[in-house]
Amino acid sequence: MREITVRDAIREAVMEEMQRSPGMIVMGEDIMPGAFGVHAGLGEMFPGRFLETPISEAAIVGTALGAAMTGGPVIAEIMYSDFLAVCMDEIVNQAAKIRYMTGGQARVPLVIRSPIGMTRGVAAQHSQSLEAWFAHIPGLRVAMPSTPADAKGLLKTALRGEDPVLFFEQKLLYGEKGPVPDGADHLVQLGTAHVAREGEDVTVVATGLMVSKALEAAVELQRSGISIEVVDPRTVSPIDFDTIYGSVDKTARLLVITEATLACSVASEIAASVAEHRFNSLDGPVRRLGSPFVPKPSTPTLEKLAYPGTDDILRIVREMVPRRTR
Amino acid sequence: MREITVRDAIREAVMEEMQRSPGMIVMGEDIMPGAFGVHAGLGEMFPGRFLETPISEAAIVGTALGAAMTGGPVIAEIMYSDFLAVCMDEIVNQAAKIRYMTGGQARVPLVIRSPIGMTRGVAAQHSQSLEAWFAHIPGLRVAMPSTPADAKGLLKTALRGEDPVLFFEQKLLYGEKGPVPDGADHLVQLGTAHVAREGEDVTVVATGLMVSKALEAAVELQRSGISIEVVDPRTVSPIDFDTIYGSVDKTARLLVITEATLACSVASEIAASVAEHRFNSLDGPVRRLGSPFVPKPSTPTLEKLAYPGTDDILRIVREMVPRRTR
Amino acid sequence: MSNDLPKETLVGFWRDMHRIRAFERSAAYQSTLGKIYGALHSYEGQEACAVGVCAALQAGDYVASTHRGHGHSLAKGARMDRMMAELFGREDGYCRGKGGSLHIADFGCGMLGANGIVGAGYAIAAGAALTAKQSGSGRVAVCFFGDGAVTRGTFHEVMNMASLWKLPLLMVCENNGYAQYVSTTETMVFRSVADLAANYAVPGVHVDGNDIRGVFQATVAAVARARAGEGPTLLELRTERFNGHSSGDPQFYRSKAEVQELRRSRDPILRLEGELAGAGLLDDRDAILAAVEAEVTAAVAFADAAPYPAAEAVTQDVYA
Amino acid sequence: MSNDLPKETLVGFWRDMHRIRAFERSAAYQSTLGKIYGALHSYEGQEACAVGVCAALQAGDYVASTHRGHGHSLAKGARMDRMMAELFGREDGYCRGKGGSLHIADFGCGMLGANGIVGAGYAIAAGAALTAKQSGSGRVAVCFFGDGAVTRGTFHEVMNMASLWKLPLLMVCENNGYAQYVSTTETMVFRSVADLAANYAVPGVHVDGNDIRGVFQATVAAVARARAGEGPTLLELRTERFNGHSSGDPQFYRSKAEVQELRRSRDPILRLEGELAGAGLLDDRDAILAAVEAEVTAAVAFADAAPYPAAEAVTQDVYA
Ligand SMILES: Cc1ncc(C[n+]2csc(CCOP(=O)(O)OP(=O)(O)O)c2C)c(N)n1
Ligand SMILES: Cc1ncc(C[n+]2csc(CCOP(=O)(O)OP(=O)(O)O)c2C)c(N)n1
Ligand SMILES: [Mg+2]
Ligand SMILES: [Mg+2]
Repeated sequence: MREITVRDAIREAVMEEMQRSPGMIVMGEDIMPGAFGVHAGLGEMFPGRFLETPISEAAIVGTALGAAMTGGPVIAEIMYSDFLAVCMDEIVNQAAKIRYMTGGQARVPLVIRSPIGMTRGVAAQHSQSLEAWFAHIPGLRVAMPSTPADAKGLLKTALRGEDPVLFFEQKLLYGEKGPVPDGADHLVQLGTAHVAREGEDVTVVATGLMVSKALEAAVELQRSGISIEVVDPRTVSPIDFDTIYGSVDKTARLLVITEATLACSVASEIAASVAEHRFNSLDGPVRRLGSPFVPKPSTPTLEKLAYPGTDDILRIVREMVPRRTR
Repeated sequence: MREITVRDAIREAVMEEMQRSPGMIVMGEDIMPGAFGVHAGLGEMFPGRFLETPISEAAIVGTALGAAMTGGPVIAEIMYSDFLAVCMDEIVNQAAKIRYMTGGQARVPLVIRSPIGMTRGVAAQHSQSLEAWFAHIPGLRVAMPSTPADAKGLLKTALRGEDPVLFFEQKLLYGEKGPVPDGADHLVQLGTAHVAREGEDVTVVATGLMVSKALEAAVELQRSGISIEVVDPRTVSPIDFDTIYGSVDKTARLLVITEATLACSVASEIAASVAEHRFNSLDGPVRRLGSPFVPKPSTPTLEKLAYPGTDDILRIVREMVPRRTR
Repeated sequence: MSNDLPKETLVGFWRDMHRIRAFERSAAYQSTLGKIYGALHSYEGQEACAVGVCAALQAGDYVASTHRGHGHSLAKGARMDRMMAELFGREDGYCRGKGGSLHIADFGCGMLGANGIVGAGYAIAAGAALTAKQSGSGRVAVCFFGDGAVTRGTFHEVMNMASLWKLPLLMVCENNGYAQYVSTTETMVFRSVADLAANYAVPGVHVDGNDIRGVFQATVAAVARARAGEGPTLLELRTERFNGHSSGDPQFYRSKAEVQELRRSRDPILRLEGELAGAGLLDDRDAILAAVEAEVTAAVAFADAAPYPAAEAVTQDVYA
Repeated sequence: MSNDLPKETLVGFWRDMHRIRAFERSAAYQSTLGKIYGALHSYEGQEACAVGVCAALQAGDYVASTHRGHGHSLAKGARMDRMMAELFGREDGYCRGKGGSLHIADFGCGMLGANGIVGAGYAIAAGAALTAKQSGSGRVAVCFFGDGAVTRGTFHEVMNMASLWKLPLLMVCENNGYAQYVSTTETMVFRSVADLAANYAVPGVHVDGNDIRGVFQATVAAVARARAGEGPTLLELRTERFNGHSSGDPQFYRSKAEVQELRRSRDPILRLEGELAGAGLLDDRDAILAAVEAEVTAAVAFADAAPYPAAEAVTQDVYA
């Protein structure tokens, strides 16, 4: 299969869905070439359908919502997901609720694409992972792809749906390559996890960038005879609990990893759900790994301490697996 | 001890702290008498210190923050906590982070008071319990008192601190009475749970309005020989895990109740933490009870289905306690 | 009176304003009977705004409304019985009882929803206007909002964007002088909302919102401009709120006399009625009133008879 | 040239602008060496704005800044060495390396912080002005912001509130014509920011932001008004951004020639220098330049020598 970057996979999804749906539009700041260059080259292909906006995120998302309710699909691009804090009303009080509040009258084919998480030194207001806010809210879907194929397939599915979707793109993954099926029919259903690596001893559930850290750790752990199963939920709302539960039934041990701070995170949700619904499958405590409960510092020496790393995964998994099974 | 309502307890806290700190101000919409009448009568006592604002929540919280950074203490009152969605940047990207981002230079004696949760029929945009959003964020404190004494004591402590505090007041509790110590020195430390009722069989952790539902259930369960211990964390950031763990060590069973939707909630956080740190104390799965994953409907027949009720507590606790111990 | 508009139009205005008022009074009464569960924000006093504006619209045009939205819905074409059923929280209400007064919507007639968040409607209306523009449908979108809502920053964000993109949008401020219990002269330093339009290279028009002819004519002009691709217009309709902010408001902040005087001198229905009667155009008066009364009675009966939604409805309509 | 201001003042302006430029150039160079980790937003071209405004302030006055904040910090009185150390991510930086360029603050000199969120500074400055007013301290607060930031609704929310409350606030727009890679003529339908003040019953003043005398004098007037309790002033300083938006911007959206022409004709430092030299006032030129150079060199040495924060710092400064 051809290998393309996450950036190109997203660009392809946008391009193909623009071709498929003549009513589709995209709005945002510096929309050409778009945040992290995702739209490069698309402007000329679709004249009048990439709308350059003022720095007015509340109006961007609100207008995108109104357009989606009456037409669509619509992509609203928000340059850094931290900026979603200025348009939470439009997302949570409006987009998430309009279908329910109107007794099912509204359809909302709206996708909010936004880069998330870690980058170099940009500190507390440009590095957060706030997906838990949205996963907390009924009416929203939340995607966090970790591979080019998933990025493309999930975005296309999101654009063909009628629910508002938060589509989070990990900044450090844009340049990562991976195999992506040819053709315009590659879809990935929201709410379906992917077992990124099979294993026997510990189920490691990880999202976004943390999937690659878990896979890195897996290789290292294999050397000392520990086999971990890496499950990537791909969407954090809904969460594919069946796949997670099935894996825990097999391994009897769970570690959940998130780049976000742990308190009230998606990792806590998964850990709590397993402890509630698969208590009897567990051989030991559920474990969680997330960022320390601090804003992100700028300086590199502290920054690396403010995110979970592969070393943390190795340490925790080794604590989890009793020596006899190694 | 004298019995006063939650409303009066909050009014007393505001009054006493206004007297104590001549620099203290209060800002918000319809500030006299304030949301749910909390400030009744205070305007004349403190001329020029209750500031009536336009309908501009972002400016209210941002201005309150700037005032707190340079003076304070400041209360910003936001009429319904759902409206916090329009000022999340000011709370999360600014107030929560300014101390850290400046390497400790900033102090932020800012309290955002806001009514939260259930009321009659006001539907999806006036009934949410979004405390988990704030508990997720380092740099914030989040209080959710369930009694007049705690409301007064926590608010006074919050106003004497230098960290931004979200102070959530359950609308249906304003009129509830309870004993409150006399005098201006009644303080309750943030991060200290209260054991609202001692018991042996199940630890029930509940916040806000859910505390009274748990206490109601406790009486009923006692009749069938089941004794529950009701723990009210009082603040959901920080959470007093010591008290919760201690109770679980005793009872070996945990039910966590929240009025919020469960996904990524404070209830999930508590359940996950217990499953992680007290796995070996547990005799059975942790259980959670929250609102169904739907926006709040207006009509009374559906509304009552959209919140957790005492019946749900009874059912779950009965499922948790094996017959032999009854 | 000037014979500016045909008799049927004027009499229609009068009837449609009456329908709104009769609906509001009936709803208020039903609320005292305990049949309506949530709070109500009465539109009484502002009827000429909704009716005058919506009379200048087509069925396919869009309206985004506010917490004070009953008048907008009725004027845009919503059925009174399904509205009453919504207030009663019934399955046959427009929103299956899930929205209630604060969220009534009838997408079928282009009414995109009342809104519980002040200042949230601007962008939704602009988005509908954007769809109209991109698709070339020729539709326009109207955003109703109160004077208090102008201090939300979203007003300015949308004014700028809508003007830049020349969206077919009408921004209609119903300036009733109050935001909840506070006179907006205390919270807005500017005295004219319409004048804010100039910043955005958009016409800003002052209209007496209780003069339905003026409202209608200003809207016709704004709609023509929008359909011609010339962009948005800001209309400021000066009007009055005859009741408290919402059903529970005892109005300590203004005197009974003030309200009585408003009801006497600033009633948009009485005003048109006087003009029509003076010109001998109200020969159908009693028949019309009887028909309105019958419609309201039927609406209440419909709502009373409608079932509450079944329990399973609570989890429906969250996702597609 | 007009002998409007004393020699020391004018020469001081010239020196202070130089300090900023020298700092920016040094930082840009250090960044290419890999010593600075995050992105930088250069203030080159806009020096007259920061220096002219801050020269009219007292030490106790407050400034809220933007992502393009180095100039504001230096002009308000921050030390160059601790600023450089902050960019280098060191413990001796103003923010212990935790803020970096985007969040430099020096509360000791009233600089309340750069800000990574466009449009977030307005209210913070207004709050500082509110403290000044409530306490009667006589202080004023300045909010610097870009032209792109005017389309955030928070601008209007704060203008209204500050005018209502007659806050001692200066709203200072540095209009450099761009928001990131887009000309703001494409995203703002209004051509004048200063004119927006009229809505809020506030003076709006247009100033050539590269004419430091004009900037200073306009600020002196606004400060006097603020201290007299007459409320806010909006200043629009028309200026130029000599570099790309941030350190990584290749500026595909404008030609090299355009930038060269700006640097030739619109340099605020060259402009003052020409005037001063023409009037024979720049006799100290070389000594001043040498002193600035020495300060920059010392700042880099200081930053180089400063330690990185210890690991435990990562969890400090979250709560009091
Ligand atoms: C963002 C937000 N802030 C505050 C409120 C509470 N609130 C509801 S209606 C209202 C007053 C609105 O005044 P105006 O816009 O003039 O409309 P009117 O009620 O006069 O029709 C307020 C403050 C809200 N619903 N949303
Ligand atoms: C709310 C928000 N939206 C978008 C951005 C991304 N951003 C950073 S600077 C900038 C352009 C700002 O332009 P302007 O205000 O004119 O300041 P200048 O860079 O020209 O000094 C943008 C869009 C942001 N930081 N915050
Ligand atoms: Mg009003
Ligand atoms: Mg600019």
